[in-house]
Amino acid sequence: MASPSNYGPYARIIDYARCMGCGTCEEVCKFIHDDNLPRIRVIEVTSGLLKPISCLHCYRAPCVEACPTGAMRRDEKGAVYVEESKCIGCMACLYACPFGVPEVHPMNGTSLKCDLCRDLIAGGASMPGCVAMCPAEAILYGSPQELAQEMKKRALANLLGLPQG
Amino acid sequence: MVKPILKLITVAKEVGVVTRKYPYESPLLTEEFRGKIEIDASICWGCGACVKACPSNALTIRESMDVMELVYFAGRCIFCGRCADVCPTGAIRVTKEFELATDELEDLEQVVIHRKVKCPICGKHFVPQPLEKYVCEKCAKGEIPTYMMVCPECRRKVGVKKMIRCKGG
Amino acid sequence: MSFINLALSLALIGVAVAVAPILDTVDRKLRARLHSRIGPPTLLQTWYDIAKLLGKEIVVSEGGSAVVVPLFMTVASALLALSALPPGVPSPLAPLDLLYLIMFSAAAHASFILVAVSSGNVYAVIGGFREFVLVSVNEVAFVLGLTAVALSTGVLSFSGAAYYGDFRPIPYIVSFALLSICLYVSSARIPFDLGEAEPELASGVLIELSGPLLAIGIISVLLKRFLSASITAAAIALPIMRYIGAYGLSGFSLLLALTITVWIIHSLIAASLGRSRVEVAVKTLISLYIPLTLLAYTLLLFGV
Amino acid sequence: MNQHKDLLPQRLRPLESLIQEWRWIDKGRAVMLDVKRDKLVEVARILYKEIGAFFKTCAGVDERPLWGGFAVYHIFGIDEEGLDVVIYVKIPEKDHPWVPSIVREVPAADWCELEFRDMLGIDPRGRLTQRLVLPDDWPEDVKPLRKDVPYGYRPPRAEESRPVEAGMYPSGVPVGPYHPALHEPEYFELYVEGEEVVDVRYRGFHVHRGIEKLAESPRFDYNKVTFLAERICGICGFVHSCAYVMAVERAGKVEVPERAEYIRALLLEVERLHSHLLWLGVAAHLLGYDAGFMHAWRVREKTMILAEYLTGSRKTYGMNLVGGVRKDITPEKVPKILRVLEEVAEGTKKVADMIVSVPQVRKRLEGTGVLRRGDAAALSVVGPVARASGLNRDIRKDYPYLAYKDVSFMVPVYSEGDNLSRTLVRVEEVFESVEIIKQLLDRMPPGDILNEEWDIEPGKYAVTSVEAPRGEDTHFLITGVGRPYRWRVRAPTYANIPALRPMLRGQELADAPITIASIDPCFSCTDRMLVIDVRTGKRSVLVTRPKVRVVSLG
Amino acid sequence: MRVRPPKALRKSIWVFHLNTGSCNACDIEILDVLTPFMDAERFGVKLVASPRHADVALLTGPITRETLPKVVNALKAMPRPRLVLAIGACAVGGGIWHDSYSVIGGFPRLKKILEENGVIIDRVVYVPGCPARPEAIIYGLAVLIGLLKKKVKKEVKEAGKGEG
Repeated sequence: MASPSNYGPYARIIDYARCMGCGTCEEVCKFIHDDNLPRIRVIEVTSGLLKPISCLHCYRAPCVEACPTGAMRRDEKGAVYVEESKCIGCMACLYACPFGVPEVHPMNGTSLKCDLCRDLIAGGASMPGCVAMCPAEAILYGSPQELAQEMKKRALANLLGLPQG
Repeated sequence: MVKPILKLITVAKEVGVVTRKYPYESPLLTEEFRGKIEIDASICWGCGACVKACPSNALTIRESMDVMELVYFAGRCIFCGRCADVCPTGAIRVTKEFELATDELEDLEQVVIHRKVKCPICGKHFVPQPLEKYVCEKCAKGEIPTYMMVCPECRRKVGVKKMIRCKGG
Repeated sequence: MSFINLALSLALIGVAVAVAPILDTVDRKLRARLHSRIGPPTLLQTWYDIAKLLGKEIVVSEGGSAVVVPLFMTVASALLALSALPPGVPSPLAPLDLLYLIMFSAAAHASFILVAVSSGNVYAVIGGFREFVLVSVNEVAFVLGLTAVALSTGVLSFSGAAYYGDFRPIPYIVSFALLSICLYVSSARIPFDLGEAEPELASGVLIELSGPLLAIGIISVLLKRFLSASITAAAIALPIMRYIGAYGLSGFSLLLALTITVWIIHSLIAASLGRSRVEVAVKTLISLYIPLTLLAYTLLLFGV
Repeated sequence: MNQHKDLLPQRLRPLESLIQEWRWIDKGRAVMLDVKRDKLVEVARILYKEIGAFFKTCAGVDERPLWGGFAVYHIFGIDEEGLDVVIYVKIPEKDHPWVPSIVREVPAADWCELEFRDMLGIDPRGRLTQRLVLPDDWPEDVKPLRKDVPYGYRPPRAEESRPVEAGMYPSGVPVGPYHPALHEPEYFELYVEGEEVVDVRYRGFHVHRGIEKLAESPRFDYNKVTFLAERICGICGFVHSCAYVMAVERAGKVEVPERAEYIRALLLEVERLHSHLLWLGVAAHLLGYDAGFMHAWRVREKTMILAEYLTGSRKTYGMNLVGGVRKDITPEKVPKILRVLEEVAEGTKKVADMIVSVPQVRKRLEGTGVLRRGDAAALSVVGPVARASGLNRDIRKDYPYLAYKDVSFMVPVYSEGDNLSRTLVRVEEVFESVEIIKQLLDRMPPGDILNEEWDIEPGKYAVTSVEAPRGEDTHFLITGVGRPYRWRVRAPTYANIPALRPMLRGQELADAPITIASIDPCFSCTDRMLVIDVRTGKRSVLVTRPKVRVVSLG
Repeated sequence: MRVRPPKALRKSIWVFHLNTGSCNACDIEILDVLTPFMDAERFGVKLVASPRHADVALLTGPITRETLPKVVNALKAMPRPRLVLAIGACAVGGGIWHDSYSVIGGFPRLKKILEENGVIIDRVVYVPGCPARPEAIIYGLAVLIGLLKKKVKKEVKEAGKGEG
C-alpha cells in the first residue's frame, strides 16, 4: 500500500482563473460513471460565483491517513481512490479532508470521490474525462513539474495581458 | 412386531437419557456461538460503519439537531456479527447472550448517544465528537486544525475561495 | 352380595377415572424414555392438562355444537361398560353381564364416532369414517372373541365366571389371543389410532373440541383405553382366580394390577410401531381374526 | 474449458443461423445467445428437443434504465458438457412488453413465465395466463420487480377478505395452509374418493417475501445479499448463499482462496447431513413412528452442534462473504469434527435400520408415491427425487464446483421411484457426505480464507448451480453498481413440485403427507417468488371457520 | 379486556405452530425443542395439531401478505387465554425483510391488525434470534408462563463515557 505522502507521477489541478463555472466537468463525470454520480461538483462559492471542486489528491493526503481500514489509498499514478469493498463508510476521510471533498455514496454508503478516472486511464485514455472535456482548458492533468510550468506560463500571460490559447 | 420393539429398546438403552436440563443446567453452547452484541460506548466513534454493514437494519442511526443516536434493536438482529467485523475501534463485541425473551420490545434496544460538533460558520451540527477526536489524532497529532472545526460544506466554499485567491488572483 | 358388587363396580369406575390419566402419563414417560429423553415431570401431567383445559374458554364452530351429547354418551357408556367388570362376585346382571359389557363398549365407540361427525370438520369426518370402518371390523371380532373366552373359561358371565363350568386351556389361549388383539385395536393406539392420525388429520376426531370439551374428549379416549386394558386383564384374571381362588376384594386388586400391566405392554407396543393405513389395517386384522376365530370355535366345538 | 474461444460450441451449431450474436459469459462456463423475439420459440425448441438441454429457469429483467426496454433471459443447461446456455431476448416496448411463450415447446418454463408476467408485467404471448400472482389483494397494475416501483411499496390491503368459496368438489380435503404435516404455510387440496386421492391442486407462494426485489434495493450491497440469500431457506440456506457468492465471484472475476472453497464445500456437506437427518425424522413422524423421529433428530442435533462449532450459528451460518469465508477451520477443530462424524455415521446406521424395520413404516414407504423414470425425466426433477427414479443427476458430478472436483464419492441411484427409494437415497447420501467431509479435511490446502479486495464491474452475468440437499439450486445474476442488478433464484423444490401430481394420484389419503414430504419440499425456497393457480380460490381450512360462537369464559 | 394467564398453564402448556412465512430455521428449532436434547415435554409442553387445543401460538416469520388473513383466523380459532410467543428476528421485528413490499413486518404490526379485528392477545413474549436457538425458545416459554424473569432491559449510554 502506498504511503500517504507517496505522491505519484500525475496530478490534476483546476485553474480557477480560467474556469467559467459551466458545469461541463460535472456532467462529463456523471456520464462516465455507471452510477451517474459526479465526482467533481460545481458549488456556489458566493452568490453567483460557480466553481467546481474535486479531490486535489493532496501530497500528504489526510484522508489516506485517517482511513481506519486502508480503503483510501493512492495508486501508482498518484490518484487517491477508495477501494469500495474495504470501505466501511465511516467518513473519517470526509472529516479529515481540508476541502470536505469526499461524499457518501447515496446507494452504497461508501465514500465517494474522484479517482482521476483510474479505469479509463488503465484502459488507455490519456487523461481524465473532466480534463479532456473542459471547454476552457481550466482543468489540467500531468506531472507536477509540467503543471507548475503551465501554471507559471499562464500566470505570466495573465500578467502581461497576452491572449491565451 | 417384536423386532422393532427390541431394536428400539436396545438403542434407547445404549443411548440413555441425553436431555440437557436447561435452564437448570448450562445450555449446549459452543465457544463460537454468536449472540447479542454489546456496544462499548466509551470507545464508539459513531462512524456508522456497523449501520452500513448491518444486513437487517438492526443497527440504525437516529439523527436529531445536535445529537446522533446509534440504536441497536436486538429484536431485528440476525446475529451475523458483521458489525463487529467492520467496527474500526472494536467497540462492538459479540457476546454469547441469547436469553433475550421479553414482553416489551423496548427492552431489546441499546442506545448510544453521540453529541455532534457545531460548525462555527453555518451553525450546523455535523460530526460526532469521538470521530472528530480520532481524525484529529490521526491527521494532526491531537490538536484540532481550524479547518476541522468547520463543516464539510463550509470547508469546500472556504477552500475554493482560498484557491481562487492564491492561484487565479 | 349385590351390595358388594355395586361397591366394587363404583370403585372400579372411580379408580378408572382417577387412574387412567396417570396411566397415560406413565405411557408418556415410558415413550420418552424410549426416545432417550425425560418426558413429563410428574405422574400427574395428564391431570394437569385436563385441569388446565377445564379452565379454558370453549370455542364452538357454527354447526358443531352438537358434539356435547355424544361426548358425554361416550364417557357414560365407557363407565357403564366398566361397571360390568369386577370379577368374582355374582352380579345381579349375572347371566346378561357379558351382553351388557358388549353393548356399552360398542356404545362408547359408536358415540365417539358421533362426536367426530357432529363436529362437522372435514378432518374429523374422515377420522370418524376411519374409526367406523375399524370399529365395524373390530366389534364383530370382539364379540366373538369375548364369547370364546367366556366359553373356554366355562361361563357366559364375567361375574359368575369362576363358579361353574370347565376351564379349557387350549381354546382359551387362542380365544384370548383373538380378544387381546381386538382390545389393543380398540384402545386406539398406534398403529390403529387412525381416527386421530396427527400428520394427515390434525387430531381428527378431537380437532374441533376446545377447553373443557376437549378435556372430556381426552377423558373419554383414556377411559376407552382403560376399558380395553381392563377387559384384557379380566380375561387373564378369570382362570387365575379359578385356581387361586381370589374373589371379592383380592380379585378386584388382581384385576387392577393386571390392567396396569396390560396398559404398559400396550404402550410399549405403541411406542415402537408406526401408524398403519386404514385399508392395510383392516386387511391385516381380517386376516388375523378369521383364522383365529375359526380356530377358537373349532377347538371349542370339538371340546379340546 | 473452451479451446476455441471464437467458435460456437459444437452442440450449439444448429442454432447458428437463428441467433444474432453470441458470446462467452461467466468465465467461459456459459454461452449467451442474443435472439430476436420472433426466433425465440424456434431456438428454445431446438435447444430443448434436439440438442437435449435441460431447462433451468427464466428471468425477466427491467432494463429500461439501461437501454429503454425489457429483457427476458431463458437459461438452459447441457449436463453432459457442463455448459449453461442463456438466451437473451430484448423487448423494446416500454409500456406493454410481451414475449412469445415457450411453454408449448418447454413445459418446464410454465411457472417462471407466469412469474415474470406477474412481477414485471411482461406478457408471455400464446398461452393461458389467467393465473394470478402476488397476494390476492395486490393491485393488478403494480409490478414489484420493475425498477420504478420502490422495494418497500405496500399497496393498501383490501378492506374485506374474499368470502370463503364453497368447494366445487365435495370430496376436497384441504391440506394447509396450517397443517401438522407441513410446518410451512402451503395449501394443497386433495380430491379424494373414499380414501383414494384422485387429484391434487397446489396453491403456493404464501412465503413470498420479495427477496429478489430486496437484493436490488439500496438497503443491500454485494456482501449483505449473502445474508439475505441465506435466509431464503433455513434448512438449505448455506446452499443459497454459496450459489449467490459464487455467481458474484464468477461474474465479477473475484479471486477466491482455495481454502475458502474447501471450507464452503465442507459446510455444504454438513448442511446436507443435517438436512437429510431432519428429513428422515420428519418422514418417520409422518408415518406415526415418533421413536424414529426422536432418534433421527437426536443424531441430527450433533450436526447442529458441529455447525455451530464451525460457524458460530446453528443455522444460517453467516460464513460466506464475496471473496471467501469468515471463519477458518483451525487444525485443533479437526479431531472434534472427526469424532462427531463418527457418531453421526454410526447413529444414522442404527436409526435408519430401526426405522426401516418397522413393518408399518416399510409398508407405507414401499411402492407408494411412485414417480416413474419417464415422468421424472420429462419433468426435469432434481436431486434425490431424480436419483430415486433412476436418473443419475448430481450437480456435484455434472458441473463440479468448489472443491468437489478433488474428492471422490458415489451417487446413489435407485430405479423404483417410490418413497422407500427416496428414503434410501438420502440415507446413503448421509454416509457419502461423511466420507466427503473426511476427504476435504484431509486435503484442505493452507492459506488465506478471504479475499477482501475486489471491484465488480456492472453488467456481467453468471449462472451457478449448486447441489442442495433437495437437488439442483440455480442462481442467475447480473451485476450492477454496488449490488446485483438482477438476481434470480430457482430453488430445487420449484422443479420438484410438479412431480407431486403423478406421485399423489391414486394414493391413499394417509400416504399423502409422506409423499408430499418425500420430495423434501422447501416452500420458503420456492416462494421467494410467486407462482400459481388461483382458480382454486381459497377453501375453508381447519382454521378458516369464520363464524365462531364463544360459549363460556373459564 | 385481557385475561391473566392462569397458574394452571405453568404445569401444562400446549403449543400450536404458526409459520407466517418464515425461512424454516426457527421452525426446525421449534421441533428441536421437542426432541431428546431439549425435550420440552419436561415442562408439560405439547405440540398440538389444532389451534382449538392450543394455549400458545408459536409464531415464526415476518407475516407475509398472503398468510395474514389465515394467521388472523388461526389466532381467532384459539380459545382464550390466548398467548403468543413470537419467535425469531422476523416475528419480533420483521427481520431482514422488515420493509419489503410483501410482508407485514413482525408481530407488533400484526397485533394492531388483530386489535382492529377484535382478536385479543392476552400475553406476548418476543424471542429474538436468527434462528432463535432451542434454549432461547425454552427460556421464552418460561418467561411467557411466568417461571422465569426476563433478563434484558433497555440500555441508554452516552458515548465517550465509561461503561456504567
